[in-house]
Amino acid sequence: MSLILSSAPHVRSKDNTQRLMLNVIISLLPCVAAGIYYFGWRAALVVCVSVVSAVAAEFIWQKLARKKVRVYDLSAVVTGLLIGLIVPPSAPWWMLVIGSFFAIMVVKQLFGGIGDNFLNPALAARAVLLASWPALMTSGYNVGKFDAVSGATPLLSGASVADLLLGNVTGAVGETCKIAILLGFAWLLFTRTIRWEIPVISLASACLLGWALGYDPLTTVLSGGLLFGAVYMATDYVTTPMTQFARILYSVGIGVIVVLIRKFGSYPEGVTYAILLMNIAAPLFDRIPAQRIYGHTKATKEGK
Amino acid sequence: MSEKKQNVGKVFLNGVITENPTFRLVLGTCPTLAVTTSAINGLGMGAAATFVLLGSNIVISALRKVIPDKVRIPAFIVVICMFVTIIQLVMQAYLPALYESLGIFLPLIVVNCIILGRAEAFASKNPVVASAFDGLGMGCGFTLALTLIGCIRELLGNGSVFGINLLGTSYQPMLLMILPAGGFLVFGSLLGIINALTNRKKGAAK
Amino acid sequence: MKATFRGGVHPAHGSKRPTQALAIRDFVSDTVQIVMNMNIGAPSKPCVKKGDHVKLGQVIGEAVGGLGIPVHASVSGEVVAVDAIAYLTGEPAQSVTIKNDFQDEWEELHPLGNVESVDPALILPAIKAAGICGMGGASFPTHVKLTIAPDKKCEYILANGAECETHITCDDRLMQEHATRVVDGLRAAMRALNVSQGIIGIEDNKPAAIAAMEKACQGRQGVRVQVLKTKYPQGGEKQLIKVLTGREVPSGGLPIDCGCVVLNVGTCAAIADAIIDGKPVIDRVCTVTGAVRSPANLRLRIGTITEDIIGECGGYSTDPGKIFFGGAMTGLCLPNDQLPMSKSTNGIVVMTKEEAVSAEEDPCIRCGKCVDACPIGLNPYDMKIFADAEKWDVCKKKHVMDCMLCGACAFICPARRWLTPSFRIAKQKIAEQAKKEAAAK
Amino acid sequence: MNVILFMISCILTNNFIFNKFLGCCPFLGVSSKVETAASMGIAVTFVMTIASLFAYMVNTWVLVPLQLEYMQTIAFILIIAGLVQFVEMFMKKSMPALYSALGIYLPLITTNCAVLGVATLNVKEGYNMLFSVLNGTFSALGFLLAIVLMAGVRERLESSKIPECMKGFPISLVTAGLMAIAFMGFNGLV
Repeated sequence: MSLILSSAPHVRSKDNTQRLMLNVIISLLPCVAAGIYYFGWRAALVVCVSVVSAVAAEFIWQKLARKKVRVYDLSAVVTGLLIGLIVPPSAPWWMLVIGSFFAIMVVKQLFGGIGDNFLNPALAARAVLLASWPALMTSGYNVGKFDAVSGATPLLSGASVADLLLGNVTGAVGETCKIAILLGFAWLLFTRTIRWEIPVISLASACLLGWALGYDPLTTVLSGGLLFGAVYMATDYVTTPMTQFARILYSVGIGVIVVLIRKFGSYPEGVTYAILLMNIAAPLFDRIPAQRIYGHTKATKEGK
Repeated sequence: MSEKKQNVGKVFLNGVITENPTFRLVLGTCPTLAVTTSAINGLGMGAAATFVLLGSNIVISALRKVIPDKVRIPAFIVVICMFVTIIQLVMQAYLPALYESLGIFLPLIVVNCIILGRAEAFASKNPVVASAFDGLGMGCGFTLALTLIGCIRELLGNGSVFGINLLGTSYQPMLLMILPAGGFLVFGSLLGIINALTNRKKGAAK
Repeated sequence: MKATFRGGVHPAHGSKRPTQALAIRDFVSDTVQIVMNMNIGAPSKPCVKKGDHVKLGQVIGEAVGGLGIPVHASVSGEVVAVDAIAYLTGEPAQSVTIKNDFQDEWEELHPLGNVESVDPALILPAIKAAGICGMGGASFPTHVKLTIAPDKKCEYILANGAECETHITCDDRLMQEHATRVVDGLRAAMRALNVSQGIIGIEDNKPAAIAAMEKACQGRQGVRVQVLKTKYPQGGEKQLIKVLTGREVPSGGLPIDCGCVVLNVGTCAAIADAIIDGKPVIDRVCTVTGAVRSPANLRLRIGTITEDIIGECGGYSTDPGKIFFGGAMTGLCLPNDQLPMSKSTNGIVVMTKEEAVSAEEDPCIRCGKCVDACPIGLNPYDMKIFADAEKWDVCKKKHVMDCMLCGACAFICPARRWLTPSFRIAKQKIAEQAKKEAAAK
Repeated sequence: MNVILFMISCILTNNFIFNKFLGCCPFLGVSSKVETAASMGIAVTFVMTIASLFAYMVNTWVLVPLQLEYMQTIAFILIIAGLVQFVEMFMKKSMPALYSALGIYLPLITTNCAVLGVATLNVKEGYNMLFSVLNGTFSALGFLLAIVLMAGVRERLESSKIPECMKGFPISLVTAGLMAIAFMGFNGLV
């Protein structure tokens, strides 16, 4: 009889990396569907190109670097999907390919692959595209149902709450339909893939500051990419702080910077940058000793 | 290092390749990043720095036995400063456009670690001719690196090299490349690629 | 109110305990092999030799040193071997193998009578003489635990009936079937230390045990049952103390440093047996489950061979891949099924080949689940980085010594990282280092 | 209000590192630990504030009246070198605790191009005394912010599986590039 000898524990929870990523993919499906409904076949194309090129980038890098090919962990699929959902529906294919390759190769693999990137790859890719081809990234929303609408900007202030909720406004492929995003959020919470704190606190702080600066609180939350960013981007495991207190700080930071950029900055939307900036600050937040360790009291410290 | 006869050709090549100040020693990063938005700026900056390096190396080497050890660093800086002021005035007079685009990085050659570094490490210990070639080599290495980075950034960010359009009018320039962030990314990636190539060479040699 | 602590996990296997409804039944095998190092501390010294006839309950190993406990024959019969055995942990130890004559001829016993009327001064010696050590798995000698240093004061004695480990139901059944014995043992310990408060903590997934214990506590002085939320590691000593008394064991200290002593309910029952009947530890309840044909809660004589126990449970249901003593979160693996169980073996779990394969370590995705799960409040991902780099001093600074190796972080980790095993090594290395430094001085 | 906006722009929008490439050498060289990075940043803030003030005074009251503007560079670098020496001595005597924390960074500051850069910039932009000093202080605070954030990220990178050829300067530069991208969010904030 040959028995396996190993150190405890002998059971593991069912959630593994692949499964968590799959949960995220499932939660993004409503957004993809809404994008296709509003923007037509272009949206489907945009998402497909992004996903395929992200996976290809991951595969090519891991082959070239002679690393274990880990495409099966689905993290590249998630990155590709996210990129496809945060660009305008008319984005040209080469831009998506460059974005995906930048996200996977530069932002993720150069730093050591899954788990080692310090920025959210999809958002960093969006920031790069926005800086490189500002014209292409800030126009070209008028496809599909919005063919006839001209001159609309993603942060349309005149839209009604119902339109905002349903996604009956122009915007990036997946960011417009808030109901789809909320569905995805519910799924992520239900499967315990993410915690509620980061989205809720960042939305709440944006809401409060927006209100203080004279915005309508509800519109603040529902317009632009804030909801999408708060649910899918800000909660990216790899780039968020690890401890509870640091996570709260991080979430508040996102909400505040978003509103500040919207109000004072030259970009119409600040979600991308707000989250990237907080990603950068996350390692510092993690240094704050937030959790009290069992059995460590002031008395024991002084005793030493 | 003792004052022995050095092969000037070797000294020159050492500066250009073996100890390339930008790619191997990673000195003088500020101008490397700041002025390389186009190939011509890179070349201009490189040339200016080469002039200063050459001049300061010659003068410091000539004066190396006169300058007291204690005040050598301030003395070096004054010498360097002199040459920087000369090149500033010359450029302002004859190349006003380049002078404008290099901006404050021209006077900042004074605090470029390459120049002070060579003065300290080489010129103050070696005869005039060797120092001159060291300055020239280092300067050329610096110029080469700056021009290369400038070419890449200009090509990607503007579709041209030295102002000559290479990629045609349908090319959509990647503006990021001529923004500050692009400088960091291109320089970092180039360093990585050079490291990878040298590592491979080393591996092959073994 | 259901009390609980911060952190923790819910191992899925914990909810499925097929043996919860099975009554304890006796099993006596024809040979037992009793090892001499069942306790933390020096192994006992065998005092019988091959060919001797021993009676049930006769001392066959003498206590050695301050942490030593005597070992008793768990069957009557002939000693067929006294030899060394490589047991689960630590150094090879002596063992005594006895061929059972099935006469169950008892050694003369010295019962002390009712726990409420016995002279408190006689309780501790009786516990020591009965060879009782922690039955929950830690196997710390009970009489040592109950010997309080003069500068310390014990205010609470806590009976640990949480049984938060996966698979195991022996304490659950013991509380259901022998509730009075558990309370008697707790009372004896309380009287020995002149403590007025005794709390029995039980997780809320054992309603029958809770009911039985509450009934047994009625009319007893100073004892009560506290229902706990079902969560791993609710039965960890530190967590139990925090939940039941609101106190915390100081880092690096013992429960008594915050005025508490924690006894497993099985230990309580053994104390009651020792006082009321004068009976030493010759058997214990043990859950046998997993890939066996008919899982069971068995009352086993100490030293019963694993193979015999599996046989009693109908044999393996499939080719076994892994066998471990204890629950799946902290259990110790067996190299083969020829080893005997000991006083602290509360469960024997057989895993199939498929279940037994341990997953390959993936890169950490920094999900933070380990931080949320740690019942101590440590940062496992952070400690793991430095444990992998073998920077033990940094690990120490990150408080790896406070880690109780409960396995919650490793259980929850989606990247299947071997967190707990790394920390076990780190703790060993740091302890070795400290020993070296002490020796150098 | 103007002043406040100016301060914010110095820290965030016109960040010395991510926007102006001033002080890159210490930014890359002294950013492997958060504590040392913070010390360096504080020392730089200290020197840059005083250097801005002195450079302004020398320039307006000495160089300009004497029509010696072409001597600017040499004058400024001498001021800075002297100042650093003086600060070092002063600190050693009167603030030994601070000196032991920052002392080793002070000599490095002489060749930090951010210091000479801010003095030169002040003249070039024609700032008055208040704005010169503010520019010095708050640009330095921007440097402090950048170097501390960088150090935080780099500490994290220490345990990352970075490809061999990217270790050291290359990955630091790429990191800085990505951080610069994120800082672009502050564009037009003022």
